[in-house]
Amino acid sequence: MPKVTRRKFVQGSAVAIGGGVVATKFLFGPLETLASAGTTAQAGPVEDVIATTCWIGKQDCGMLARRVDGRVVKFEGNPTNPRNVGTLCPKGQAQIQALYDPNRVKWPLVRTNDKGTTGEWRRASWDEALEMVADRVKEVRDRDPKLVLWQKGRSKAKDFYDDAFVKAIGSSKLGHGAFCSDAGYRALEYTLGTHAVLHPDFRYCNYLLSWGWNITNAGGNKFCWLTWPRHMVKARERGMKITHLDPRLRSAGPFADTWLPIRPSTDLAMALALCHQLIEQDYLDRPYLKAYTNGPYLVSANGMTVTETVGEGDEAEEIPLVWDEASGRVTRTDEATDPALEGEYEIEGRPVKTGFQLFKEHVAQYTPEWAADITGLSAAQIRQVAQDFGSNAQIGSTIVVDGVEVPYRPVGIMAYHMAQQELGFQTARAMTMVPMLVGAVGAAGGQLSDFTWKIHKNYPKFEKLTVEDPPYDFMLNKSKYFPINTGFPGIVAKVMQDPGRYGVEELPEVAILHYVNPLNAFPSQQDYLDSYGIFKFVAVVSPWLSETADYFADVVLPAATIEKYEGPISATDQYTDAVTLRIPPMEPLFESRGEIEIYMDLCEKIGVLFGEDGYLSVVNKELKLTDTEFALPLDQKPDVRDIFDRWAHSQGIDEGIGYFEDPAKGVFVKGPVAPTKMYGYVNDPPFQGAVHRLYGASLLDAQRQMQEKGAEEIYWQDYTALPTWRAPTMDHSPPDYDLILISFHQIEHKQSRTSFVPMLAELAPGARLDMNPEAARQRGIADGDTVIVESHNAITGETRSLVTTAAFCDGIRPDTVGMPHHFGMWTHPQNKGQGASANEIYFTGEGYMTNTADQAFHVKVKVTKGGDA
Amino acid sequence: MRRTITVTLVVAGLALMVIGMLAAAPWGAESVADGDPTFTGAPILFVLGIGSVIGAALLYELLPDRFE
Amino acid sequence: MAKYSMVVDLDLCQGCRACTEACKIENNTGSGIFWMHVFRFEEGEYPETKMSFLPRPCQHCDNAPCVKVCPVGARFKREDGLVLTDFDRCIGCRYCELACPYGVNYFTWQSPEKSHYQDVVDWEDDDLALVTGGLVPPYKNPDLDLKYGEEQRYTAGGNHAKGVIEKCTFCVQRVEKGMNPACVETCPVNALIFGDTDSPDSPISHYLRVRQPWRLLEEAGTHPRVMYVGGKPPNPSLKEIERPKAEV
Amino acid sequence: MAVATQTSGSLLPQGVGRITRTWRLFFLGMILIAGFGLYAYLREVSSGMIVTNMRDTGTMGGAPWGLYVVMVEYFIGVSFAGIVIAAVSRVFRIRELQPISRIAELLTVGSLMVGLLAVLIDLGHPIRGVVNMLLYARPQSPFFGTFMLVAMGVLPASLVYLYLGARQDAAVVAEQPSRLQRLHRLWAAGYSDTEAERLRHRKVMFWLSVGIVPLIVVALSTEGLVFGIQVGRPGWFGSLQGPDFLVLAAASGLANLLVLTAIVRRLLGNTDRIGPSVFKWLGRFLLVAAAAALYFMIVELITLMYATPEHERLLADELIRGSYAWIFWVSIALMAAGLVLLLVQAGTRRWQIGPLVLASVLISTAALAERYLTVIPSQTHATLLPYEPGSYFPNWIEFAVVAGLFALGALLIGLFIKAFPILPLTDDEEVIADA
Repeated sequence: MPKVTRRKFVQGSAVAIGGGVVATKFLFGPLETLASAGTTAQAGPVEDVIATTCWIGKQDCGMLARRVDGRVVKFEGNPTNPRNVGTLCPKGQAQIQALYDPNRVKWPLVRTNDKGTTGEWRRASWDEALEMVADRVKEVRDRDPKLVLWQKGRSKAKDFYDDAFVKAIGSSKLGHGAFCSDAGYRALEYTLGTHAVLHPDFRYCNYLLSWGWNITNAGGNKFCWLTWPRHMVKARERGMKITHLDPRLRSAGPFADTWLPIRPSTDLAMALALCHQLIEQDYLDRPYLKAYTNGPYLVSANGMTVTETVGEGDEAEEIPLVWDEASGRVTRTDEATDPALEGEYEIEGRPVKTGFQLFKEHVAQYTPEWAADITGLSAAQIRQVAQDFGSNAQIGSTIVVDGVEVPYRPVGIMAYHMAQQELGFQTARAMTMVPMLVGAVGAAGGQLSDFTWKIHKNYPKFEKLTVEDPPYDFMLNKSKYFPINTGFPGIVAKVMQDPGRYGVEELPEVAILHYVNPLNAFPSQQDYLDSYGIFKFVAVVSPWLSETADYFADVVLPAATIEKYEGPISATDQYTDAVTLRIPPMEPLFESRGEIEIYMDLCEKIGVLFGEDGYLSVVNKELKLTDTEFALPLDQKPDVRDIFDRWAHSQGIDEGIGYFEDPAKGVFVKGPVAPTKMYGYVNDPPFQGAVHRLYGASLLDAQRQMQEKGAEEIYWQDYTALPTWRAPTMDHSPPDYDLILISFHQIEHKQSRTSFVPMLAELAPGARLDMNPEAARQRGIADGDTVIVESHNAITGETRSLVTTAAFCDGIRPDTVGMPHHFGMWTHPQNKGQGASANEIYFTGEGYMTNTADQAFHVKVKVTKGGDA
Repeated sequence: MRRTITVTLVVAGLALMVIGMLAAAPWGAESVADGDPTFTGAPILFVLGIGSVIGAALLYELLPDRFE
Repeated sequence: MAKYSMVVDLDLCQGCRACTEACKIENNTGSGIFWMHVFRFEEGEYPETKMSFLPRPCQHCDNAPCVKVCPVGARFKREDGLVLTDFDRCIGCRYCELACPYGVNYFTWQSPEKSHYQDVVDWEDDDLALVTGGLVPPYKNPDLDLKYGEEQRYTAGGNHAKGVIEKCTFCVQRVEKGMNPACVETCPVNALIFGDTDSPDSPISHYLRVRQPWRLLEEAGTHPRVMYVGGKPPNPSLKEIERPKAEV
Repeated sequence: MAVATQTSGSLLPQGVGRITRTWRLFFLGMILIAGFGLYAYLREVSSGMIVTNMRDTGTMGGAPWGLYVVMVEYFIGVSFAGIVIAAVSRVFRIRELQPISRIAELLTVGSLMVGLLAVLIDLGHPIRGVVNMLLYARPQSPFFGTFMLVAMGVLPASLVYLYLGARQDAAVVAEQPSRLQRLHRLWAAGYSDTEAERLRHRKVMFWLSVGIVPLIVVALSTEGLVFGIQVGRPGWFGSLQGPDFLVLAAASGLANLLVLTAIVRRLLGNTDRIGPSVFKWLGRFLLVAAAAALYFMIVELITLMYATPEHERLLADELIRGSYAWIFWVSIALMAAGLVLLLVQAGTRRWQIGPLVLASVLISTAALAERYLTVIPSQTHATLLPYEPGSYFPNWIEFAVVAGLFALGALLIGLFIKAFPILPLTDDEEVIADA
C-alpha cells in the first residue's frame, strides 16, 4: 500500500465528494434514475484495502479497511492475523461510526467558563493550546516534576510513546489498573512471580473452572473478548467441561455445564474450601509442592521463615532452611535432596513447622459445610468441584508438546476482574493455590497466566516489603497503608480531599489526562467531583469530550482514533507469536492528531524533546533502538511513520514499515510459541527460577511494620501469610440493605468508551438493574418498573442512590442485583436517556478497596420501587 | 349486429382474461421466472378482458337502433 | 448451478451480535433494522435457568411464503437459492412481511437520510463533509447501487428509498464476487458457515455430512435454506432478553 | 329539514338540485374532514409512513398492517351487501326491496371507491402500485383479487349497473329544465323508452345481476384469502377466512344499508316509498347475517382455544385476556346486543326503524372491531418465533386519514342524492317476467 499523504487523500476526497453529490441526488431521488448512479459507480471509484489494527477494544485485532476513493467503507477482520483470523466483534464492526462521528472533538478547545460545571469552549489553534499546556507543565516541573500527574485510561499498542513522555518530564503516573484486575496481578506477582492473572491452557485443558469469567461478554487476562471464546469453543468441541462460578448465568450463557451461583465477595471462602477438599481428598502434587513452592520451608513460631545467612556484606544471602528427609536433619534448601513437605520439627529446641504444614492446619477450618453457609452453595457442590478438579488433573502424568515432554494437568481456572473485591488480593492468591495443590501451574493443559513464563520485577521486591514513616507522596507509595501499592486513582482522589489524614504534604498541580474519564468510568463519582477541581490545571488528550473534561479540563487536545500510526502491537493468540502495527486507513479527521505527534510537539514546547534524556532518547530505549543503526537522531523531530520504519528495520524486516503497509503481509508472524517458553515447568530453569509462595512470610512482616507505624486495623488485617477469610466490610451495613450490587460488562461496549457509538447503543441501549423475579416480587417490583437503588457505606454510613429500570432475569441470585457499567455519560447526544452508572453509587476508600489499593465492585444496596427515570 | 358485437366482446373478453391470467401466472414454473409474468404487461390483458365483458353490457344497451 | 445455504452452529454461537453489526455496515441498513437479528433467550426459574442464542437471518426458503404473496414479483427466488427483493419493483404493500413467519422483513418507514442515526450524529456535518462529501451514511457501500444476477435487478443492500421493503440478501453483492456474506465473515467463533450445498467439496457440505441440521419452524413447510445445528428449536416458553432498541 | 326549504323553482323530484343550508353545512363539514384527512395523508407522503403508528413485526413488535388495512377490509366488506341486495331483489323479484336498490348500489360504489383508496393509501409507493400491478400483477397473490377483481371488475361492473339501472329515471328527469339537465341527458344517453329499449334494458340488467353476484363473491372471498393463506401468522391460516369475510361483510353491509335507508327516508320526509316492509326485509337479512357472523366469531375462537399449535392458543389467550380483550369482548357484546334487538323484533313480528337502526349501528361497529381483531393481534402477538409481544394502536394521522375516507364516502353519497333521484321513479317489476 502506498503511503497515505494528505495531498493524495484530498484528491481522493474530491472524487468522493463528487461521487457523493451524484449518489445523494440519484440514490434518494426517484428510483428509476438508479441506473445512472450505477453507471457512475462502475465508471469511477478507486478502491483499495489497507491493513490496520482495531482501535476500539482492548485486544487490537487485525483489520482490513476497505476504501473507496480514500473513504473507508468497512472494516473487516484480517485473516492473516493469528489473534482474530479474519473475524471481528460487534465493536470492531461498529467502530466505523466512531471514526466518522462528527461529535468528536474537532479542534483544540480552551475553556471559557469556570470549572466544576459543564464546559464552555473556544476553538484554539494547536500551537496556542500546546503552548498553554507546555507553560503550565514547565512551571510546575521546575519545582517538582512529580507534581505533574499523567493519568491514562487507555493508550493503545505498546505504551512506549506515553511512557517516554512520563519519563522525559519525570512526572507521576496513574493508570486505571486498580479498577481492572490489578489485585489479581499483584497476587500472582507475589505468588508465582508472573505479571498476569489466571487463565488455562485451552489447547489441552479438560476441566475449566470459569470463575467469574464473563465468557460471552467480556475479555479476560491479556485478551479482550474474541480470542478466548475462540479457544474455549474449540476446547469444548474437544470435550472440555466448564463449571461456572458466578452470581450471574448470563456471563456463561449456554456454555456452563454446571452453574454454581456463588454469592458475590465470598470467592475467598470458596477457594479455601477447595484447598481443604483437595488436601482431604488427597489430590496433591507433592513433587511440585516440594520442588517449586516454599511449602517445605521451615517457619518458626513467630511466623517468619527460618533462614541461614550465606556470604558476607553485599554478597550476603538469606537461604531458607528445610527438613531433609534423606539426611533426617535441617539443611539449607540448596543442599537438601528430599525436603519434607509436612511436619513439625525443632531447630535449636524451638518448634518449627513447614509452610505447607501451616497451610494444611490453616485450611482445616475451611470445610465445605463452613463455606456452604458463606457462599450460598451446597457442601456437596463444593466437594464435587474439588473432586472434578482433582481427578481431572491426572497428577503425575506428562504429555509431549512439540517434542518436549511437559507435565500434563488438564485443569485450570479462568478468572479476571473478579479480583476486584475487598478481599481480592488474598482471594486471587487462594485461587492460585487451588491449581498449585494439584501441580497444574505452568503445566500443559493446566494453569497459565501470561503467554510466556516471565518473572516480573515485583516478585523479588515483594520478598521484602518496606513501610516508611510519613510524609508520603500523594499516591501513598511505601506507606503504612499499602505496602503493596497498585497506584490507585481512588486513593489519590481521597488524598487530594484530605491530604493531612494520610500524611501527605504535597499535592499534584497539573494533570494530563490521557483518554481517561474518572468522573464516569471510576467508582465513587463523588470523590472525583470533589477532587479533580483541586488540580490547578488539567489538560485532556482525547478524541471525545469526556465527562471529566467537560467538568474540569482547561485545555482539550483532540486525539485521532484509528487514523494514525501506532504500535508495535502484539498479534499473538497465545500459541503463535506475531506482531503488527496500526496503519492509518485515512488522514486524521478534522484537526485531530495522533498521540505520538501530540507528545512530541508538547515535549518540543516544554524543551524535553531532544538530547540525552529527552523524549526521543527514551523512545529509542523503549523501542530498543538505542545503539543500533536505526536509532532516532536526538536532534531532529522525526516523522511518526519514520519511527515505526526504524523499529520495523530493527526487527529484521527489510521492507521496514512497507511490510506492514502491504495489506497482503501486514502481520509479522514469528512462529509458534515454544513450549519451553510457555510452560513454567519446562523453562530453563523451571519457572524461571522463582519459588512459588504458598506461605507469604513477607506479608506477615508487612503487617507487623504497619502495626508499628500505627496503621488502622482495616489496612493491616489482610496482610496475613496465608489467605484468611473474614466477612467483607459491606456486610456490616444495616440489614435493610439486603442486596449486593455488582456491575457487569456487555459485549457491545468497552467500558464507558463506546456507549455513544449509535450502532452499539442500539444493541445495548442503556442502564438497567438485573433482578431475580422472586426478589423483585417480594419488593413489589414488576419487570420494567422504575426503581431506586440506594447504596450504603458500612464505614461512614453515607448513602448514595440512583434511579434505573428493573429487568427481570432468572439467571441471577436473588440476593444480588447487577447493572451494566457502560452508561451514565452526558456529553454525547447519544448519551441522552441511557441512564445511570453503578459507579455513581459505589464507594471507594476503606472497606471498599483491597489491601493492595484496588477498587472493590461490591456494595450493599436496597432497591425500592419508584423514582423518576 | 348488436348481438354479434356483444357476444364477440364477451367471448373476446373472457379469452383475454384467460390469456392474461395464464400469461401473468406461469403456473408450475419453479425458477426465477416464477416471479414475473411471461411478458411484461400481461395483467393488462386481463384488465382489458374484464373491460371488454363489462363494455359488452354497456354496448348492448347503448348501441343505437341502427345496429340492430 | 450453485445452491447457497447457511449453517448456524448453535454450539458455538456466543450471541455477540457481531454479525448484526457487520450486516448493518455492509448493507447500509438504517437504525432499528436488523436483517441479522440474534435472539438471546432465557428459560426456567432460578437456579434451573438456561440460556440460549439464536441468530436469525432471512431463511431464504425454497418454498418462500413471501415470494408467493408478492403481488408484483418484487420478491423473487433466484435459481441459486437466494430470495431477493427488487426494490425498484416493490410497491410497499408489506404483504411479504406479513407472510413471513420469521419476521425478517423491514419496511422503509422514512427517507433513508433520516434513518441513519441522524438524530444523534449529523453525517452531513460540514467538517465531516470535507472528507465524505456528506454521504449518508459516510460508510456508504457503492456496491449496493449495482444490478445483480442474470436478471440484472436492483437487489443489493437496504434503505434505498422510502416506502419499500428490505431484508437480508445473503449479501448478494459479496456472493457474486465469491465472498462470504458479511455476517459469516465476521463471526468471531465461526458459528456461521455459508456455501454451495450442491458442491460436495464445499465446507458447508462437509459440515452437513457430520452434523444433523434442523430448520426453524419446519412445520410451516417453508423449506428454509438456513439450517441450524446444535441447540434446539425455539418455543414460546423462551423469554427474549437484551432486546436491541428496534425503533425507527 | 332538507325538504322544508326550496331554493329555486325546480321541479325535480326527491329534492334533487335543491341545496339547503343544512346540505351546505353537511358538504362543508365533509370537505373539511376530508381535507384534514388529505393533509394527514400528505404528511405521510412527504415524511414516510413513519408518521403512522405502524411498524415492523418481529424485532420492532409492531403491526405493518394497521388501521388502513382494517378499513380496506371493512369498506370492501360493506360494499358486498349493497350490490347483492340490488341484484338479488331483481333476480328473485323481491318487490319490497326494489325502492332501495339504488341506495344499495350507491352504497356499494361509494364504499368500494373509498376502500380501494384506502388500499392505495396503505402502499409505500401508491403510483408504482398501480403501474406495477398492471405490468407485473401475479394471480398467485391474493392481492390480485383486490386489485384485478375488485378494482378492475367489481367496481366498474357496479358502476355500469348503477348507471344502466338509473338510465330510465335519467330520461324522466332529463325532461325537467334544471342546472343538472345536461348531466341527466348525458346519463339518459338517448333513452326514449321504446319497447325495444325497455326489453334490452331488462335483459342487460338481468344478466348483469346474474353475473355480478358470483363475481363479487369470488372477488371478496380473495379478501378473506389475503389472511387465510398465511401460515406465518397464528389465527390467520384457514379455509374459513373466505366465508367468514363474506358473512361479516354481509352483516356490516346490511347494517350500513339499513342505516343509509333510514337516513334517506328521513331526508325525503319519511316517505311511504320506503315502507315498513323494506325494513322488515332488511331486518330479516341482517338477523341471519349477524347470527352467522356471531356464530363464526365463536367457532373461530373455540378453534383457536383448542388448536394444537401453541401459538394459536396464545393468540386466543391474548384476545380473551390480553391487551386486545377489551376490543374483543366489546365486539362480541355489540354483536350479541344487536342480535338480541333483532331477535326481539322478529319474535314480536314488530319491526321498528329506531331499534333496527340501533341494532345496525351495534352490528356495524362490532364488525369493524372484528376486522381489527382479525388484522392486528396476529401481527403483534403470538408470533411463531418468540419475539417479545409488541403493540399497535392507530395514531391521529391514521384516524384523520380514515375519518377523511368516511367523509369522502359521505360526500359522494350526498352529492349523488342531490344530483339524482335516490329512489327509482319507475317500478321495474316486470323484469323477471320478460327475461
